[in-house]
Amino acid sequence: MPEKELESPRAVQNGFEPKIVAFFCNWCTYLAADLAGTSRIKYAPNIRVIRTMCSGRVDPQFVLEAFARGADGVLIGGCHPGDCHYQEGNYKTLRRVLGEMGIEDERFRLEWISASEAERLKVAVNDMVEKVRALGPLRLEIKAEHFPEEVAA
Amino acid sequence: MPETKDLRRRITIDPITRLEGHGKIEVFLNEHGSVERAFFQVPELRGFEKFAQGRPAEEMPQITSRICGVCPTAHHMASTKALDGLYRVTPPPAARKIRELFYSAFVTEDHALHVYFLGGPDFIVGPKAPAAERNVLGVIAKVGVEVGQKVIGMRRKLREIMTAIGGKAVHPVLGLPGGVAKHITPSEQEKIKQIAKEAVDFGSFTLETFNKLVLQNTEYVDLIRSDAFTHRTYYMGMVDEANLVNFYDGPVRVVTPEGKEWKKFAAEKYLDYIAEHVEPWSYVKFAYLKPLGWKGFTEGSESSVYCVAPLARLNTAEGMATPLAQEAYQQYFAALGGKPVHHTLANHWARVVELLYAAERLKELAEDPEITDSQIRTLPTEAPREGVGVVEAPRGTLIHHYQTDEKGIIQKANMIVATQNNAARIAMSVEKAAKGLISDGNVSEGILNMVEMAFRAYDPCHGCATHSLPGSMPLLVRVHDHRGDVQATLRRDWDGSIRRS
Amino acid sequence: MDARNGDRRIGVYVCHCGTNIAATVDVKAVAEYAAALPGVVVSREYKYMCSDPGQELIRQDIVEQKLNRVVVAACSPLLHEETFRGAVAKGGLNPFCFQMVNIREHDSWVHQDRQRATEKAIALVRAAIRRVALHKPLEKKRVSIHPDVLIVGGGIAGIHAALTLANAGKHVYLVEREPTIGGNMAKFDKTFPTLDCAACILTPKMTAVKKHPNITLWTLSEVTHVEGYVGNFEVAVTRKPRYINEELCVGCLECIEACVYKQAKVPDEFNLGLGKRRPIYISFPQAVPQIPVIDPETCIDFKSGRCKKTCIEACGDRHAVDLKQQPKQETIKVGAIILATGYQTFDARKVPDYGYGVYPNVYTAPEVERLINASGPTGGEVIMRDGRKPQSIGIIHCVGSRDENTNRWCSRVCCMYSLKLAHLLKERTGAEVYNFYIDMRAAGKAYEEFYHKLLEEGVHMIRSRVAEVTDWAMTPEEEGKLVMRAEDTLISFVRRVPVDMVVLSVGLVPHEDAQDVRRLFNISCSSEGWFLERHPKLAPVNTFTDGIFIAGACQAPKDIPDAVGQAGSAAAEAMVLIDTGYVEMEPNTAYILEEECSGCKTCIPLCPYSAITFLSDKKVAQINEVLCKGCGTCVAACPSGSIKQNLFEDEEILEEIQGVLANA
Amino acid sequence: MTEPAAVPKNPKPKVAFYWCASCGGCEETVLDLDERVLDVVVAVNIVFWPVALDFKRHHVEALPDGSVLAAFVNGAVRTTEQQEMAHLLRKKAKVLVALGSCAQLGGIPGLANLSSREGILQSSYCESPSTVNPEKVFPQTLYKENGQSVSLPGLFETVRSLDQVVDVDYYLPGCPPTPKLLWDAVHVLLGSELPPKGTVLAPDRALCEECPRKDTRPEKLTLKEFKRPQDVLIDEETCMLAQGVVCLGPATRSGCEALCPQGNMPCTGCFGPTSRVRDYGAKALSAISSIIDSNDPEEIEKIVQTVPDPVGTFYRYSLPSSLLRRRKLAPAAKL
Repeated sequence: MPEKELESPRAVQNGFEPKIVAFFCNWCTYLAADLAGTSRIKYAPNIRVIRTMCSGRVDPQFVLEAFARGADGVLIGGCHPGDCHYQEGNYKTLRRVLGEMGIEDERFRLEWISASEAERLKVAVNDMVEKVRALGPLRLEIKAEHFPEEVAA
Repeated sequence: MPETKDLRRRITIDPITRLEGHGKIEVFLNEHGSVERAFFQVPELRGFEKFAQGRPAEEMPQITSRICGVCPTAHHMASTKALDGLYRVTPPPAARKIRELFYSAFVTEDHALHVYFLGGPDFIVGPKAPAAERNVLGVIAKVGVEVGQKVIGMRRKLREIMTAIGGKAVHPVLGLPGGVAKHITPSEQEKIKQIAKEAVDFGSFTLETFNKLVLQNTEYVDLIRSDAFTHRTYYMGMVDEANLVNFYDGPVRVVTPEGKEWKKFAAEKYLDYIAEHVEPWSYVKFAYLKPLGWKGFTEGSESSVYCVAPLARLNTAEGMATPLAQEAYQQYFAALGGKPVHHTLANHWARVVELLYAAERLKELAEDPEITDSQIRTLPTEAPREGVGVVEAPRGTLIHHYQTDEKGIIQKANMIVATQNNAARIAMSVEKAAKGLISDGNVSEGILNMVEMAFRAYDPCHGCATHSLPGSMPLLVRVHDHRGDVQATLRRDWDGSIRRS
Repeated sequence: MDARNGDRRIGVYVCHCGTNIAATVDVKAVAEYAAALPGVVVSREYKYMCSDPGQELIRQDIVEQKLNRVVVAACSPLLHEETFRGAVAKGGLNPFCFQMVNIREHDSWVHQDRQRATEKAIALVRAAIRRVALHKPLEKKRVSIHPDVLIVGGGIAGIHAALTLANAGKHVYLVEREPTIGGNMAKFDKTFPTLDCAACILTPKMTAVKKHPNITLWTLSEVTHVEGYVGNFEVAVTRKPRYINEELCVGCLECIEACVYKQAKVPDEFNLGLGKRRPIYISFPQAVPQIPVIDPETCIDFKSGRCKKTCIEACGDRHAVDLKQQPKQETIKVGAIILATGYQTFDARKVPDYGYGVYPNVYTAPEVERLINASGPTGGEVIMRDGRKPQSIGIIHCVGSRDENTNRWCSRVCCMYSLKLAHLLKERTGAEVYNFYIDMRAAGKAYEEFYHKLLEEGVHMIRSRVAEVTDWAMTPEEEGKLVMRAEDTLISFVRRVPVDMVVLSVGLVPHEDAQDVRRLFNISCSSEGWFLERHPKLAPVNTFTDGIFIAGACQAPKDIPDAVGQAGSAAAEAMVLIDTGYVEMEPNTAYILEEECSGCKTCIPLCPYSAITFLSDKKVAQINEVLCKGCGTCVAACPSGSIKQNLFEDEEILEEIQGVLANA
Repeated sequence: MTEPAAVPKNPKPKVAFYWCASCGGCEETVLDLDERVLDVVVAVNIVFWPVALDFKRHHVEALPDGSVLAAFVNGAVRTTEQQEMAHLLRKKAKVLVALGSCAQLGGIPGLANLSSREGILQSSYCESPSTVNPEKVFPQTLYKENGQSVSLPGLFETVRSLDQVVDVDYYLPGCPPTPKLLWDAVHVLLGSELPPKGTVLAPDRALCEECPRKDTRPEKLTLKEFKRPQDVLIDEETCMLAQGVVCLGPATRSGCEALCPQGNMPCTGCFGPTSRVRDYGAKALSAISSIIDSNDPEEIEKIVQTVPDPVGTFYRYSLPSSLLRRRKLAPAAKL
C-alpha cells in the first residue's frame, strides 16, 4: 500500500497526535466549520470531518467502525436539539456501551454547534483533542496475528 | 515387543467424550507395564461465573442454560429457582406445577435419550456384540423397527410439549422470578395429558425391555456387579419431605457409603457441605464434601468423594413418589443386594426407574385441573439480594447461586454443575478401569470398551448427545515409549473396526 | 485497498485556490499521494479549479482518460459542489460520480502547521477517493413550482417585496399580525438623511398593496403551520377576528365616534402607550386597511354583554360590525416564502443606570418618534410626561448596542436616527441638544453630510458612553433636572450635563419569538437570533431551506434603503424560482427496500417530515421521496438495515471512515 | 452406515462435524430432526464427529484436501486446539458451515470478551465461594509430575467467531438453529447449485416479519420507560415493545418463527443481524433507543438507564463478531 510509505513520521517524533473522526451535520456544524475557515479561526488539525445531511444519519455502526479502525475519538456535531433530529437516546446508550467496552467518555462526544458558532466549534475541537491526548492512544484493534501470543502460558 | 524392553509408556485416550470440550485420558505405565497413574482431563473453561457479572439476574435462566445444550432445562430451572430466592417470591401454585410438569417432560425425554441412544446399546445390544451394531440402529434391529420409531416418536412428542410450554426445547424461555412466562391453555392440557399417558406406557415398556434384555442375562448382571465398576463413596441427591426422589424441589440429602443419612440440608446451605478442589492438569473442578476435607481420589467413608445422578439419587432416597416407579425401585435394590448400590453401571437401571417416575409425575401434573390456571406470576416487591436454586439434573444435583445489587444486577455467581459432583468419581472410575484392565502393557479393545462404559455410565453433562450415533464410541490408544515417541496406535473406529498401526 | 476500485478510473484534482490553499497545504504532495492510490488514473494540482480552464481540465480528462469518477479537493462543497458537478456533467459523466473535498475552509484556513495540514488533506482526499469509487449515477428529480408567494410581515420590506412580485404578475399573500401594515416605518415622523416624511413615502405603497389585484392582504393574521418543500409549501394561516367585516366596511370610521366611550381610555399600542384610544379604534389615520378593529379585552360588550352597541347602530344597514366574528383558518399553497418579520427595539429597562421607567422624562427613541409625529398623541408637539416642554435634551447612543452586557452588535441605524431626532427636537423645541456617542457611524449615501449639517446646527456632540442618568442634584442649576454623568473621552474629563429630557437611542434586536418563527419555517438563526442567510455575501437573501427567503431587519439591523433593496432581491429570487417553473431536488433521499423491510415501524415516528407511511396491505413502510429531506435519520435507525440513502449509503460512509483512518 | 468407512460400497458425500466452545445445543438440533436423523445418516458418510466418533486430528489430516463435502462447525473459538481444528477442517472441506450463534457470532461464550482471561481464571479457581484453593493452583497448559507431563489446550485472551479464524462459506444462525433450518440447509448443500458464498441460510428480513404480534405494534410507538420482564405481566398477544419490554425482534434475522415471543418472552437476538448490518448490537441499540420519547437530555438519560445492561442486552450473542470484539484490555494485559 502506498499509504504506509507516505505516512509521515511526525506523529512518532512529536509524540501522540490523536486521530478524531468528526461527523458534522451539513446544515449546522459543517457550516460552523466553514465559517471558522472564512473567519480564519485556528484549531487543532486532528479532526477528520465526514459530512452527513443531519447528525441523525450517524448510525451507531459508524462510531464503532471509527473506533475499530483506529480513531482515538469520535465527535458528532449537530444542530441544537429540536432543530436537528439526532436521537440523543442513541448517543447516551452508545456511550454506556462504549464505557462497558473500556472506551472512556472523553473519546466520544456529541456537540450542538449551529452554523454561526465557529468559535464554539474551535473550543469543542481543541478541548476534545487535549482530553484525548491526555488519555493516550486507544489501540483497540486486535490483530489476528496476535492471537497465538495471547494463549495462556 | 521384546521381553527385556522397559515397558514404561504413556497411553493417550483422546477424546473419550466431551464436557465443555473433549474429555481426555492420559495413562502412564510403569516399567512393568502396569498403570502407575491415569489422568482424566477436561480441556476447556468458559467462565460463566465471570461473565454473569453485570448481567441482570432475570437473564440468568436464559444465559446459564447455554452452559449445556443437552440439559439446558436443568440450568434454566435451577437458575429460575435461584431468582425466586433472590427476589423472595413464591410462584403461584399453577406456576410451580407448570415448572415441574415442564421439568418432568424434560427428564423423561433426556433419560429416554440416554437409555436408548447412548448407554442403551451397551446392554440392549450387549457389550460383546460387534461394535458395528452397538448403536441406536442396533437397538432398533434388536427390539424392532416399530419400537425404534416409538422411541424417536416419544422423544419428539415430549419435545413438542416443552416447545409449547417453554418456547424452545433447547434453551427455553419459561422461567421468571415468581412464576412462568406463559400459562397452559385447556387445549394444550388435553394434548399434554395424551402424551403423558403414552409416556407412562413408554416408561413401563422400557422397564420391561430392560428386564428382558438385561436383567435376565446373568452376564450383564455380573458385569454390573464386577469390582472394576464399583466405588464405595458418599451419595447425594434431592428428596421430598418424605425422603422420596424429587427432581424439582426439596432438601439435598447425603448418605454415607453404608447408606446412612449423613446430612440433609436446604439448598441455601450448600456452601457448608460442598467445596471444590482444583488440579493443575484439568480445567474441571472436583467437588467434595466440605466437612470431610479433600482427601484425594479415594473411596470409603474417610474420603470426601461423593456421587450424584440416578445411582446416587436412588441410594439417597427411601423410595419413589409414584406407584409403578416405587415397584421398580424395590425390584432394583432387591436384585442388586440392597442399599446402597455402589456399582457405577447400575446407573443405567436406576435411570430407567427414574424415567418411569418422571413419566408418572408428568401424567399427575397434566391431569391436575389447576395446571391451566392463568394466575402464573407473583411480581417481585422486595429488593433482590441473594438466591440459591437447586434441581436434580438428569446427571445429578445442580446448584446455582447469585448475589446482586439492589437493582438486581449480578455481582457474583457460582454454579456447581452436576458433572462436577461426579468429576472425582469419574476420574477414579477411569483410573480403576485402566488399572484393572491394563497389565504388562497389553492394551486390547476390551480396555477401550470397559473404560468407555465406565465413563459413559455417568452420562456426563454434554453427555455426548449422539455418542453412539452411528457406531459405538470410537477410541484411540497411542502407545508411547518412555521417550514419548509413538510406538503403536490402536484404534477402534466409529464403525467398530479395529486397526493397529 | 479494495476490489471494488478495480473497474474505477478516478481523476483527482487538487486546487491551490491561488495561495489560499497552497500556502498551508502542500498541494503537490497531496496530488502525488493521490496518484499512487488504487483506481486513480489522473491526479493533478491546478491554480484555480473553479475557473473555466480548471473545469475544462476535468472535462477533457473525462473524455480522454475515460474517467468514471472524479474527486476535487478545493473549497467547501457548499460553495462549488454544483460548479464541479456541472463540469463533470459536461464531460458526459453523471454529476453524482463526483466527490468534493474541503481542504480550504476545513484545512488550509484553520491550520498553520504545513505538514499536518497536508497530512489532513491527504487523509480527506484518500477518504473521498475510496468513497467516490462506490458512488452510483443518480438523477435529480424535477418538481413543479406553485406560482404563488407568501410574504410574512407587512413592514416596508414586506410591502416592497409584495408590490414587486405583484407588479410582475405573481399572486402574493401578505400576512401581517398587527391590525395594519406599515410596520415600524409607519411610526416614524421623518426619515434620515433626506428628512422626507415617512408617511408621505410609505402610505402610497400601503394603499397600493390594498388595491393591488394580485395581493391578498391578511392583517391580524399569523402563520401557524408550514408543511411541504420548495415550490410546494402548504401553509396554515390563522386570521384573528377584527369584529368588523372587512368586505362590508367602507372605512367611514363613524362606529369609532359612536363608541359608548366618549373619550379614549385605553393606552394606545401604536403610540407606544403615550396616547389613548377607544376599544374600537384604528391604529393611525392612514392605516391599511382603513378598517377599525375592536379590542375584546376592553370592549364593554365582550366583558359584560351589556353595551348599547352604539357602534352597530352607527354602522346602520351596512352591518359591518360583527361582534360574533370567530378566528378563521386559511390554508394556502405557495411556491416560495419571503420572511420580512422585522425587528423589535431593545428594552431600555435592561440598562437601569439610564432610569427608563424610573424618571418619567427618560424616553426611548421610538417614543420620541411618536411624540414629534404630527399624527402622534400630541399632534407633533414635544410635551413631556410632566407636561413641560424640554429646554435641554440629552440623547444617548448605543443603548443595547455595542455593549458587552447587552448586545455586542452595532444596530447601524441609531447614529443616524439620533441625529435625525436631534435635528427634529431642536427644530420643534429650540432646546439644547446633547448627543452622547461612542463613535459616529455615518457610512451611507449622504449620511456623513447629514452629520456635518447637524454639527452646523449647533447640536452638541459628546464622545462618551454615559455612566448614569440621575435626578440627584449636586448644584443649584441641577435642581429638578436629569443629570447625565459621562466622561468626555476627547478631553478625558468627567462631565455632569443637566437636562430636562433624556432620549435613549435603543438598538435593534430580533423579535422575542424569532426562534419560534425560525422553527416554524425550518430555517437557521445566528447565535444572536437574526435569521441566517445562506451566504453572507453571495446569497444574502437565501436561507438554507430552499424556497424560503429573508428580507429586511429580520436578517440583521438595517435602515430603510437596505431593507427595501434586500426586499427587492428577495422578490427577484422568488421570481426566478417561480418562472423556472420547476426545481430539481437533491437526489439524496432515503428509500426502503420493500423486500427486506420487516414492517417493524421503528422508522415511522422518527421522520421529522412525516414522510414515512405504513402500507397496511404489504405490511411494510414506505418513504414519500418528495417529502423526504434526506436527513437520513431513518436510515441510521432502521434496525434491519433495510433503508438506504442515495449519496449517503452505509457503504459509502463506512468507506470514508476507513479512508480517513487508513494510516491510523 | 454400518460398514467400515475404509471400504465404502458406494461412496457417499463425506460430512464432518466439530464443536468448539459451545454447549451441545446444536447437536441437539441434529437429534431434533427426529425420524429424519436416520435419513441423514443414510444419505451421508460422517467421517468426523468427536462427540460420536474419534477420528483424531491425524485421521482428518490423512484425508485429501477438499475431500469432505461439508464440515459443520459449531461453537466459538476459545482454545488453541479449537483454532487448529478449524484450520484443518477448512483445508479438508469444500464447504465450511458455521453452525449456530457461537460459530457465527461468538455466542454466549463470547460474553467472556467482557473480561480478561486472567479475570475468568481468577473467578473460577479463586473467587468462587465454593472453591477451596489456598495455594492458588491454576490449570496449566503443560503440567509435569515426577517425569510425567500432561498438557491442556491454551485459552485465548479473546473469544472469536469461526470466520475470524478461518474462511467460512455458509452460516446457520440460531441458538440453536431450528431443525427446520438445519434440514433445509442439508438439502441445499446436497443440492446441485450452492448459494453465494457467505450466505446466511435463513430469511433476510427481521423477526417482526414473522412475529404473530406484529400487527399490535402502533405506528408511532415511543416510550418513557423500558420495563424488565419480572416487573410486568406480559400480555400474550401484544407486541413486546408496545408493552415496554425490550424486544430485539426488529433488529434480528427471522427464521425461528418467533419462538421466544410465542413463549411470551421477548426476542434476545440469537439469530443475529440481517445481511445488511455489520454490527448487530449497534442496530439493536438504535432499534431500542430511537423509540425513546423525550427531547430533554436528563429525561432521556433516565429512560436510557431503564435498560440495565446495554452490552449484555444488545451484544448477548454477538460480542466477538462486533466491530469492537471485546472489552479494551487494561494496558497491563495489552500485547
